[in-house]
Amino acid sequence: MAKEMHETPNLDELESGPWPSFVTGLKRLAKDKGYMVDLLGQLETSYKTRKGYWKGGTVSVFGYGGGVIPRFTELKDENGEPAFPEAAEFHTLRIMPPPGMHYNTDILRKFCDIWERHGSGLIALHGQSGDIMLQGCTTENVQKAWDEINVLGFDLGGAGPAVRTSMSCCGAARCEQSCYNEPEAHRVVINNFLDDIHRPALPYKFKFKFSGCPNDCMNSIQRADMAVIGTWRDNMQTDEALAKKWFAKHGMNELVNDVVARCPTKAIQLKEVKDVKAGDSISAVAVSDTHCLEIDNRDCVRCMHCINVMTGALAPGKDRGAAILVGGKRTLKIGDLMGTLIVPFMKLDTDEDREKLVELGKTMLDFFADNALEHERTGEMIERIGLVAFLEGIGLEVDPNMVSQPRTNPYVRMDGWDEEVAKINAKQNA
Amino acid sequence: MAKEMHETPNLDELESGPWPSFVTGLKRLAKDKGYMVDLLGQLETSYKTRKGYWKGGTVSVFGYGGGVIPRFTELKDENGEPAFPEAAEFHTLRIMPPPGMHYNTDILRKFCDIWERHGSGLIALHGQSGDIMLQGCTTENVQKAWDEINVLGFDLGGAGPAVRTSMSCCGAARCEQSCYNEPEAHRVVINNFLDDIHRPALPYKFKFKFSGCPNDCMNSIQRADMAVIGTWRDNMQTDEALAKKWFAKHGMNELVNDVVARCPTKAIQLKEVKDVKAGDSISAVAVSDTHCLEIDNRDCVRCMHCINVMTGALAPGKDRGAAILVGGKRTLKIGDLMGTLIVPFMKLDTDEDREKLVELGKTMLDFFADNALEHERTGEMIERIGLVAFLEGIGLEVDPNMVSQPRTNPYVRMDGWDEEVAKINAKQNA
Amino acid sequence: MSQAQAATPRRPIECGVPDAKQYMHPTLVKNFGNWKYHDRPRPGVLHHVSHSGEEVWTVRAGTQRQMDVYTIRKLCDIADQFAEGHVRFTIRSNIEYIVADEKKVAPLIEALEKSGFPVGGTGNSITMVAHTQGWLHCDIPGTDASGVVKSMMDQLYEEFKREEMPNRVHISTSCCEINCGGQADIAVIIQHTKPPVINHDLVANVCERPAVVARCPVAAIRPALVNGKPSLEVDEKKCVCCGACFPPCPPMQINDPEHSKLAIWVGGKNANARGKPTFMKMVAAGLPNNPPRWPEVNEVVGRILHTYKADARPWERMADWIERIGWPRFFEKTGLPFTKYLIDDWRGARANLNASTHIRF
Amino acid sequence: MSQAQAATPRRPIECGVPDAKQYMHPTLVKNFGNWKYHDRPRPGVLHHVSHSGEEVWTVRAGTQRQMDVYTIRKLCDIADQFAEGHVRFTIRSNIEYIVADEKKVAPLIEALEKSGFPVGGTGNSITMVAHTQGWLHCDIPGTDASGVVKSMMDQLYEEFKREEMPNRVHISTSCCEINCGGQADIAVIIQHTKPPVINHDLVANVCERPAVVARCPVAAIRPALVNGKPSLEVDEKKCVCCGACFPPCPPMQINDPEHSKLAIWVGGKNANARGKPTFMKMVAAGLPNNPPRWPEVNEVVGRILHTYKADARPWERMADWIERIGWPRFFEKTGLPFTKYLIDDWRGARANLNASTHIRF
Ligand code: SRM
Ligand code: SRM
Ligand code: SRM
Ligand code: SRM
Ligand code: SF4
Ligand code: SF4
Ligand code: SF4
Ligand code: SF4
Ligand code: SF4
Ligand code: SF4
Ligand code: SF4
Ligand code: SF4
Repeated sequence: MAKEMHETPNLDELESGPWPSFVTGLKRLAKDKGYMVDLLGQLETSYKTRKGYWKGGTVSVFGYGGGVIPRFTELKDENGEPAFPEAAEFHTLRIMPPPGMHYNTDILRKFCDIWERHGSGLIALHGQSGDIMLQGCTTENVQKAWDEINVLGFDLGGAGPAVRTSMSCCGAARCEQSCYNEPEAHRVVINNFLDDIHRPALPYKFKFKFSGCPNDCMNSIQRADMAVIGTWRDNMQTDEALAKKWFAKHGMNELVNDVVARCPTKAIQLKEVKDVKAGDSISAVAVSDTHCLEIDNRDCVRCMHCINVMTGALAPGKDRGAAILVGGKRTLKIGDLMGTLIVPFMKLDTDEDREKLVELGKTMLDFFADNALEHERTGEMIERIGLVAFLEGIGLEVDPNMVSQPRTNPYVRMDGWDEEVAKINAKQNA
Repeated sequence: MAKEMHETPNLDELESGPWPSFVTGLKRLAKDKGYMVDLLGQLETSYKTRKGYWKGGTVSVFGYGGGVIPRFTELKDENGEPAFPEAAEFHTLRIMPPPGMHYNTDILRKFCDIWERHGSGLIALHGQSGDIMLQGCTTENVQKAWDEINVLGFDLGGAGPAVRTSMSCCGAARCEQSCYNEPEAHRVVINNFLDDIHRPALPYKFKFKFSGCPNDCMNSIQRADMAVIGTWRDNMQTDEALAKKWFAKHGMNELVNDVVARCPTKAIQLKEVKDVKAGDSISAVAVSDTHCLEIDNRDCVRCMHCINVMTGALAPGKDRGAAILVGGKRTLKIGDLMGTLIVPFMKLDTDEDREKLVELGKTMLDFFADNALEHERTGEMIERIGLVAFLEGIGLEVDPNMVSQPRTNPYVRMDGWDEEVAKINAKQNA
Repeated sequence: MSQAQAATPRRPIECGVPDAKQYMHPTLVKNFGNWKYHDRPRPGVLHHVSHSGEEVWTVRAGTQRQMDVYTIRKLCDIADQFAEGHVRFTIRSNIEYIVADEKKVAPLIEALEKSGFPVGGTGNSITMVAHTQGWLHCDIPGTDASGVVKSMMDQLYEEFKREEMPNRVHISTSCCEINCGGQADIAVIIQHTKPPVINHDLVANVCERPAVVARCPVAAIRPALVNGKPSLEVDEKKCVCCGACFPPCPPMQINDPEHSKLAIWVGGKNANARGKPTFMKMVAAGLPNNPPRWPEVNEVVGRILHTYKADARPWERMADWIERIGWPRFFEKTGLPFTKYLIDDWRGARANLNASTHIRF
Repeated sequence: MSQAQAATPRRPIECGVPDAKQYMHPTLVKNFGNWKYHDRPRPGVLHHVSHSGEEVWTVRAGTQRQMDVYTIRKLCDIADQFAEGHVRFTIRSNIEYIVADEKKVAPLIEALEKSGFPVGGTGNSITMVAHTQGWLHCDIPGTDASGVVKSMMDQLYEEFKREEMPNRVHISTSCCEINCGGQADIAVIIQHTKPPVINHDLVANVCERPAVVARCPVAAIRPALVNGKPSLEVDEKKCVCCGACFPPCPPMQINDPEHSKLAIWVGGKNANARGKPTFMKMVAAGLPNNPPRWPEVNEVVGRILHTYKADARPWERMADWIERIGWPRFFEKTGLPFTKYLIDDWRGARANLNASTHIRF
């Protein structure tokens, strides 16, 4: 019962070339679905006119306020009727993925079957926020598809002024750099904010992201309102066998130019074995019978570089946990923001540790809900009110790790200096 | 005819200790001058009450609008009469120094004699803007002192919304790093703006400063609206004899840690003599029979560090001149500003070269006079209107050396992109 | 709110994020948190060794992200036949097969490549481009996303399969200035060059006017009466054509087939490795929005990558490389024109100006 | 304008800046622009060698800057007797004697020191403090300058005469927040902590109200009628106590014996050597304005210098050192409290926050 295809000379061009073609995929779906024949018709029109033709609207599932991205066509003929009527509605369901985006084939096939039945058959793995995006569904079918997906144990993600779907890196599951249990932290945190995900009522969106170490494979520093990034407090670990193996393969030039010279703080030095320092803050490992790497961990800022290059030979310490940064976002209104460090370190080993993380998130979100302007992200809010006001609002103490440098201007009202100093001294003596 | 001294227990404390004491100097003057007895009286009062007692006013010399800083006492007794009547007026004459602040004893003695006759006998060498500050004079005597000083060949400096007195470093007179004729550039530029110095009519002050190299011994980058800082375009010069002498004294560790490792761009490398690269942009010098320093001048940013450490062994190139930065200032209103690079290089060898510098200064000052708000410095004006608008206003082409990085936000109106590209291409092909 | 409802609506089970362990490869579960080191036996393959001595091999392959169910089922078939039935996806829509037996690696690679999925994207390769919606689905796009990415990855195909770049290369594309694709070593983003064209008849019905006014970063929008109806007016001199007013007010049409251009940005870096994370910088603009293959964009991207590949030292990301050679040299080597538009004049612009005599000649 | 006039006023000769060569030491004139290198045979002495082979020795000595004519004449006597009749002054009010004959160096030094002028201030010493006016002459000072400097240099006397610091140390002091003393490795500056107290009776006569309103960096001042007279009002919640309103409007008394405190700043650097120039950062505040010797200020300055001397590597200026060890360690090692006031919240504050996971433990 194949519907006749529209001409798609532009899209056809995208079937050539070696990279997997989404057009070929769309055409394959169109073989069985008139819906997708018309979708191709509208997309080809966009390629011709260089215009988009979707508009939003309101579609949701029973019981939730968000999670569906509604799309209605604006490509109309002279009578105001959709030019490609079968594809007049093309909604997306955002489904939260498992942490680390692990699947077995069984569950993936189930998704395919449901989406073939009720939707377009087009699935994006994944959206930039991490959602399984089931793309292309009529208003009528949204609830049907959702009902079947929900019972698989999956839930809708965020959209609108809500807590959003989150991502965590592969981390502890397969990565030696992992500094905490990312999937568990991810799941516990997000599952404590389901109401804020499903019933959008915040000033604007709020994103959590989870990276297991400062390599930040989740780009969390720039794309999360609250970024949880693994790090460690004690000395780096070393493994002499792996260090020697690395050196044997790469040699002195690479050791000097690619490792030692690239340390941002010169914390890592090449030493002759006989000259190596001992001390509480020193990690040292021989790379040959004569030479040694010596790291002064007090100077190390945990950038990861040397560990990346010499994986296993150098490794994060044992006292692991995470740093928290707040306020990352893209460009709207004031320009891109990186997250700002507000917690240099917290342990994330136990359920209680994770409970503290959830509490911090809650405090932050409450403050955000009460203090942000409409359509203002956390980063913009902090920019407006100042970091100190934010810290006071959520009850955190200041720490010099929070700044790249102290203020360079005198424009501050500081009647309370003595009082602050007294507080600090009292705490130090306590 | 010594007037009786007031009690000065606070100031007396400042006579002890090894550093030369200004109090001892003031007391010495007070031996002959009641004027200074009373000055000490007022100053001691300030030390007691921790309050200042001078207010401004208007005092000037015939024909000029600025250059005198008037001071009238506000320390009055119960009848509203000055508490220290002889020192009720304590004006300062700002006199422009010779470039580099060179003097012979003859001229210094003449200054002393004049100031002993007409003023307090207190001279500051020098003010932070470079003036010889003749401090302490009555309204009546200002013109008298000035008449005698002027005929020595010295002129009043700037005050108020005017071009200000300038400073240039020792430079070519005694420094091997000098990249242009600082005293001459200083003199020619300033002497072309005498009207703007003597008759304050600008939106606010405007300072020129002249440093012979990027060491910037005149702090010009942060303290001048227009900073003229020497630099060079070609390859660094080297001297093997001095290089070997340095190495013999300091050894390999210092060479590596103090020179090579501190180069901000890694432009300088330690090489074995046999491995040294040849090439248009390479400067190389042996430090021993086996080892060599190799500098890739294309990567060198002329920071001066290696040259400072190994003076003579390494030296600026031969194609010398100056870079121009604009907009440095202290903190008022928007916070401290560093100057921004607007001319990466200009020759300053000949009178015509210096004429171009004067022209640039004039164009800049005209633009400033026309566009700055009242009490707005060049740096603030540029902050307000944008660097590009300023460059267009004074007719300079953009250059990537002007930025530490291109914009990181999309908030710019760029209809004219194609036109700009066409202009650049046309110029390159011309 | 029109609810897509079944006859008796079902209350949702608010189950949230599922436990990942149920889907994870069993060797990963067993060695969870216990990995020791990894290496890369060949491009596209990671080899992780556990403190327990167990090992896994991960084979990474590229996908088109926006996949039809047939493609997904084929990927599943391959997993079932050659790879123990488990997969995971990366943040860049690459698929990863994890196997506990080295002997499975070669046949798995063969099966993937035969089915058209290139194996690569690891280490210092050019991995898959981060991907947004575009004309296929978004309500505000100025261009397509899937199409740009397809044409780009066709061109970069060999670099995906090799590890020959100085360090990993992360690219993103975005179909409007919002840039859901994010900071990257190279980003391709729409840059509008004309103010929005307002359909005044619709504003009153469709737009919450105060919200729209508040959305403009340069305060160029003010409420106005047009033909007697409440509408909005744009001060075209102030407008920076960012399109921020368009999502909350679709009658403020910002997209234009001709004047919505593409800009190229370089040097974004989110990792903390070596220097701190850096924002990307605009280096080229005015490129035509030219479907279906955007050759002008691809030419510039290719040129930048080529220069980077030839000139950067090992481990230098795009940002590190440019920091070493300096911006004047970057523009010289890539042959890109440095126009006045690239000089920052936004808030905090000062920090991007050269406040020093550090100059490259 | 009250002109200080003679009977028949003389028109000024607008001669401008004099030619320096008439005052320069002849060997400098002869070798102008032809110097080859220099070294420092001992602290306080520079030895410059010309390409021509000629040499000069420069002996540098400290002065009190604000000098009485007797002091200047004594310095001249020494020049005439031991040093060929020429001197120059440095930007830091040190005096320099230039001699073309090495044999003159020792007697010259002896004569200077005997007369109370310490020889030093070169190379990696602590040189003279940059100096402003204070109570002696300025109309807006919160403290004195000459006095602070005298007490400071008494304490740093030995360091002036030695070259034992990691690199040169430049200090400045300033008697109000305007800070005519400028950026420095260490700066001591007044920091007011209470809003101005307004004498409303005087405002109308003395102050141009719009100009004063415009001067406030936080827009805390508004025109007001007080007791029926035009005056000004300060929103004390907004006011950051900077004192910028005081010079144009002296009835807005900002100085307060008790509440005008002293703050300490570190890490300013104007030279382009190594890294780009840097601004100084506030690290301590709330220090009492305690004449005649400001012991609390001297204690903190001494502590910072002591830590720097013990901990920094050769050629590290204050800013370079802190960049290496990091701010957390700076506060730890100096024992200074890091209070919330040190976290920037002014324009562009974002650039001063830690946008990374680079953390020191
Ligand atoms: C679908 C997705 C792109 C994709 O193809 O992957 C997407 C699509 C849209 N984004 Fe996004 N964003 C998507 C991830 C992001 C990200 C990346 C991330 O989450 O890591 C960002 C940058 C990070 C951030 O949050 O700042 C992002 C920054 C934005 C912004 C700008 C926010 C800002 O403060 O600057 C907007 C505009 C807004 O919210 O008003 C936006 C708005 C939108 C809207 C809702 C357009 C609109 O305002 O009408 C798009 C709906 C498209 C559609 O039809 O589905 N999208 N958006 C991504 C979500 C998929 C998912 O759920 O997994
Ligand atoms: C005398 C001197 C300090 C000293 O003891 O050496 C000085 C003293 C004054 N300065 Fe200054 N400044 C002096 C060099 C500087 C410098 C240093 C420089 O020129 O390199 C600066 C920093 C650089 C700059 O220009 O920004 C400086 C930045 C200021 C400012 C702040 C300007 C700003 O934009 O932030 C003011 C306030 C103003 O102009 O309104 C100021 C204002 C003043 C006033 C006029 C106070 C006032 O507004 O009433 C002081 C007069 C004091 C007096 O009684 O003589 N003074 N002032 C220096 C001039 C001596 C000379 O002529 O040689
Ligand atoms: C699978 C993935 C995480 C995930 O759960 O999805 C991942 C996995 C690994 N990353 Fe990553 N990174 C992944 C996205 C990222 C991202 C985000 C992105 O791609 O948008 C970043 C930050 C990008 C940025 O800075 O803008 C990222 C920055 C790093 C770095 C730091 C690179 C640097 O030097 O700047 C390393 C360290 C390294 O390369 O050795 C790293 C290292 C690794 C290691 C080697 C960690 C390990 O020991 O297992 C993993 C193998 C990578 C490989 O390709 O060789 N990963 N990694 C992501 C694969 C994306 C892809 O398909 O291409
Ligand atoms: C005499 C003087 C210039 C003048 O005409 O007045 C001068 C003269 C020299 N300076 Fe300077 N500098 C002088 C003030 C400065 C200043 C400004 C200041 O003191 O406020 C600076 C910028 C300060 C800053 O960065 O904030 C300055 C930054 C330098 C540097 C860069 C230091 C660095 O590593 O950051 C050098 C290079 C060096 O030390 O080898 C330098 C080097 C030199 C040399 C070695 C140049 C030469 O080859 O002759 C001169 C001998 C200096 C010595 O003490 O050993 N000079 N020098 C000034 C002496 C001031 C004093 O009495 O102590
Ligand atoms: S962020 Fe760190 S822990 Fe997570 S996958 Fe990347 S390298 Fe591994
Ligand atoms: S992890 Fe530490 S030691 Fe290693 S390169 Fe980074 S800062 Fe240096
Ligand atoms: S600025 Fe340069 S040329 Fe001038 S005195 Fe200093 S080091 Fe010499
Ligand atoms: S002058 Fe050039 S080569 Fe020497 S340290 Fe500075 S940047 Fe490096
Ligand atoms: S980048 Fe813009 S057009 Fe593309 S998906 Fe995001 S919001 Fe839509
Ligand atoms: S396009 Fe941007 S700048 Fe122009 S009116 Fe709309 S929001 Fe304002
Ligand atoms: S710092 Fe302030 S008080 Fe001191 S001289 Fe300058 S303007 Fe006057
Ligand atoms: S002290 Fe500063 S902030 Fe306060 S009113 Fe005066 S100018 Fe404004």
